[in-house]
Amino acid sequence: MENILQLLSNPIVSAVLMALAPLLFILPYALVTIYIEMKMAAHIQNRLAYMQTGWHGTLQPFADILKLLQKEDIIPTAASKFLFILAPYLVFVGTYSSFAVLPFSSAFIGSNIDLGIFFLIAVSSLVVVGLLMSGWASNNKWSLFGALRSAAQIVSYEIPSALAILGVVMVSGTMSTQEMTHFQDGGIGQWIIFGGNLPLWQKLSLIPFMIILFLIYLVSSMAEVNRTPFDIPEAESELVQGYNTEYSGMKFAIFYLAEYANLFLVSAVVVILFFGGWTSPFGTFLSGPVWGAFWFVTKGMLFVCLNIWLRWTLPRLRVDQLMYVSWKVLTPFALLCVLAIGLIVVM
Amino acid sequence: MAAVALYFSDIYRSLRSIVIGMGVTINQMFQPVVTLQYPIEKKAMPERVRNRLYMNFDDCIGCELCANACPVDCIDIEVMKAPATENLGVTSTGQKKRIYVTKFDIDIAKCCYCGLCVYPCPTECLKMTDVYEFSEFDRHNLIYNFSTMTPSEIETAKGKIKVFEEEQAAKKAAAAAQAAAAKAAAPVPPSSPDPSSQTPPPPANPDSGNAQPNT
Amino acid sequence: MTAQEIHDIIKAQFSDAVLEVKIEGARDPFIKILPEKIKDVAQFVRDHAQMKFDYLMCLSGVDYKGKLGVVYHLYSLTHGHKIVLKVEVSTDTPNVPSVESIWKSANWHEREAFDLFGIHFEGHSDLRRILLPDDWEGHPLRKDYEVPEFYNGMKVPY
Amino acid sequence: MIKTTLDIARTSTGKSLRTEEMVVNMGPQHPSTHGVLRLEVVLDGEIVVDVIPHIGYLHRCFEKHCEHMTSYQQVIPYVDRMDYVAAMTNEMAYVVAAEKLLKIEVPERVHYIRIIMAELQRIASHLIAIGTFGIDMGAFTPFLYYFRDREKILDLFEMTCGARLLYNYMWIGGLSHDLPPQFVEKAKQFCVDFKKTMKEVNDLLNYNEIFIKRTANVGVLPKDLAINYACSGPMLRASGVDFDLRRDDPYTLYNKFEWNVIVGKGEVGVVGDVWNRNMVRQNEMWESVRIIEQALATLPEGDVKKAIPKRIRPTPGDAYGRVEGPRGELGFYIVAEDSVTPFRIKARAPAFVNLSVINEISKGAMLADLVAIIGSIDIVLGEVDR
Repeated sequence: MENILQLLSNPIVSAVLMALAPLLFILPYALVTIYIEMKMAAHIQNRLAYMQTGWHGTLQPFADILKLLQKEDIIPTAASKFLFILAPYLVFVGTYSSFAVLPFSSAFIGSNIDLGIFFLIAVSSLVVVGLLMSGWASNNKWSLFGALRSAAQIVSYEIPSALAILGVVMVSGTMSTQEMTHFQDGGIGQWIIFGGNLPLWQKLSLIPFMIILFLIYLVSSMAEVNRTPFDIPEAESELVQGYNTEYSGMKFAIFYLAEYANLFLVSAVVVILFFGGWTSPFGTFLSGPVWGAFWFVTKGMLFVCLNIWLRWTLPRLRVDQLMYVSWKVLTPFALLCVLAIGLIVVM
Repeated sequence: MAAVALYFSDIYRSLRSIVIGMGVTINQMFQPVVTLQYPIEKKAMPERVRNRLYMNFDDCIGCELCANACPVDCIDIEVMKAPATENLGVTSTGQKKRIYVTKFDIDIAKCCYCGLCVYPCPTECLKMTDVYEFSEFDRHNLIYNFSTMTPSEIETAKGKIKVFEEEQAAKKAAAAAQAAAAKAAAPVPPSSPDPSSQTPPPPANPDSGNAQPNT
Repeated sequence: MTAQEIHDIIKAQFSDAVLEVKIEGARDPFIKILPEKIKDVAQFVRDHAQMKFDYLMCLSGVDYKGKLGVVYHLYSLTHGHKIVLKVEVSTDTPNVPSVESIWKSANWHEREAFDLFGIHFEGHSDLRRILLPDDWEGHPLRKDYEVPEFYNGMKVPY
Repeated sequence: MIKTTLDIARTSTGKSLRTEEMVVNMGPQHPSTHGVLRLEVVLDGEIVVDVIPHIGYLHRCFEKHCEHMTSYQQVIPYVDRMDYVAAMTNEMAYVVAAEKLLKIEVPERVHYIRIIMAELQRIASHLIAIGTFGIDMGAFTPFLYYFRDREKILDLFEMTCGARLLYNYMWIGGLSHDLPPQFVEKAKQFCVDFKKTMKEVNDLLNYNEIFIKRTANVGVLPKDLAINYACSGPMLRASGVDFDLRRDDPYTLYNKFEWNVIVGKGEVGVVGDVWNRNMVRQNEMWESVRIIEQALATLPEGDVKKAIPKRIRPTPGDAYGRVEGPRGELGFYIVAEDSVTPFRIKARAPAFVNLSVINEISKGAMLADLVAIIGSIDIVLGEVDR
């Protein structure tokens, strides 16, 4: 017993354990989200989706994963082998390391650093490197197209999303994600989308800007995770499957997992930035570390569902229109909002 | 100025159409599903459905009209004309059978389900059923043999035909001899028609140059 | 305009190019044109103000057993009348001037006729096989075409 | 001359920046080529410099097969397989040509039923066209809404002739079956239900701003070019040419009904762009529903098999019959000699002719626009390659 405690208090061991904890969340989350996505898509389209494996097909995601695990892992002859193998892991690492700064509850955060949200912006860009790598290493023109498109897209949308985050940071006065959540503690009225816990006149004048910032961040986060209407890097009707055309088996599964993990990541960031993180919407009612985790995941999943809903509703943009939206619509609006918020906060 | 107005109206219309689209999809989400859980639930087939071809061999008179009508040649028939003395029975429609059908194969893998073979059949022995699940692991299993004649029966039939032909030939020879004896100067009658020919009944208007309506 | 009037105009312009005409009793009245003149006639009927055959409905190659033919079905969107032009060439030297420069729709139709009948359209910008593979031998819709036993070393009825 | 980024780079810097164009094979296996079409696309970045279509991957020797038939009737199952999403109109085109060749007059009821079937088939085909076009644009859901309604049409067909896709229903001189008892009622019900779906998809797809941005002003086909390329059907009408064979070269009793020819008006872009092509299809379905409703209301009695000839042996000669298929002018040129076998059948496939214009209208577009253009032409490769 004492040995175990000693082992746990070893900084390296505890760091490893803390690092593995989000994985325990991501894996079941991905399975659930795959299920939800399929079911939502199906019901939107008057279908039922899978019904045969387990009750209403609940075991189907497991079956899918098993299938992917068993599939032959093909590496094209002309591919650059090392980069080809490295790319999916790099994509996943980029996403996964961002989970370090997600405050799941008041008691759990991977790493409560002061520059939390800044770290998140920086690290999640690592995904681009992985995508470029996979596209180039596949030695497939469609993959290369997809990779270049996704690089252009993610880099462009970093700017409005960073500006949106900047606006929130100005309101909350902190970059630490945990601090930011504490800032919003105390019920639905304290959430940053409603102005946080600032004086009333400031809150009221902040609300319209906050809503715009929220929309900007929502749109650019959708672009960052390559979801419809911004899924041009993997637009199956244009680029076959984009950067992951040549991937199969486990490597494809990792891309898939990274995509879903990324989806939750950006939804969680929306929650942290605008919707109070792990705080309960009812103030102190149903609050506490465990309830906190519940609220955090629930709110995150709501935004994941919103993403799914949009995906099965909207057509896809073209690459130049994508750039138009980023540079000519989102960025100017975000800049204006940041300016206005700055003025309001300073006054 | 117009450009600015366009810029803002674009944003407005985009947001509006997104909201409208989401309204449509969320509304559909609560509509009843239209799909069937196929192997468990099955759709009732309408009366005229055309699926697997079925052939009632007892009624076949070996006319080969179906094989001629088939656009993809999936019906393979071999027939032998039976001796006139042989009684092959009658079909359920009352037609007398005169031909041994030694082979009646339908290659259902080739079949295009057009139903053209069904219409010309004089005894209505071919029909398209509502069975649509008949996949096989071996392609050869999709060749359906409908002929009920066993090889030994075919041999017997061949023997009978041979005997009959010989009898006929003998009769002809006898008749010829008789005729020759009766009228030594008279010309020899033409030989008997080829017994193996099995032409289908002649078409209604063989020498018509143009299409003739039914009535 | 009736087919007779169309014929009269063409006849007046190209008296030596009109070989045969069938208007009475034909399902589609046609005018048979001397092959060498077909392009001029086509240009003429397209640009003539009264005819304005601006729409080439169909261009078909036909093998008349020993002779190859090309049939042009023309229609005028302006006037709503139609006419059929036909040319016939010998199988040995199947050269017909291309009408691609007059009606662009002839481009693929002529390629198809070249592909399946071996009719050579002179002046066509891109006369390649269109439906069959580039290495196919022979022109399958000719009546004397025999199905090859081997294609690229593979036995054909496998 | 298309201004590529290469040209821009040259003119702006004055230096010769050497960049290379990329040649990409789009197809034969590609999600948005609607079959086995192969496009050799020369790309400068995302911009299409040249498109070279290669067809023939689905060539099934339709014309050669026809010359080996033992009767004119046997061609009909093959005709079905030419354009497998609009088999009824194919049959209609063939029987119209054959009846012209044989000089057969068919009873009025046959005409009415043929019109109902052809219009239902037009709706079914346009549903696929718009649905798959939506998929090309990234919107998957409208496709399934339209397929849901297409199933109802196929159910009607199955009830009538026993097949869902390849019907062999229209015969030379008549029809293989008369309408089943509940057909009229069910078809009327379908018309009512279908109008609701069309409105929904208009909201969800056709008037969606993203969709409009993707399709308006893209792949513009000018009027004179459309005529010169002999484009037909929605493609021609979207370019502003008011021409519909059903009205302008009536082949059956279409002039008895009240309906409009839909012409592209350039509501959100210019006339002749991708959006107009799609919208002409969408609005044509309304007109088809109108025709069906009228035909169902005034369906005459009669024997549908009365005029079917027992044996078809036309006098030598040739005939070209054409109908307005969902994709455009579908014509069959039949040459007959004194025989029961057709001497030569040439199919004038609308998709074949419409596709030939792709090189002309996709230069200078972006790769994603090329997908939109292919989708808007509404090709069926079975028909292109025959």
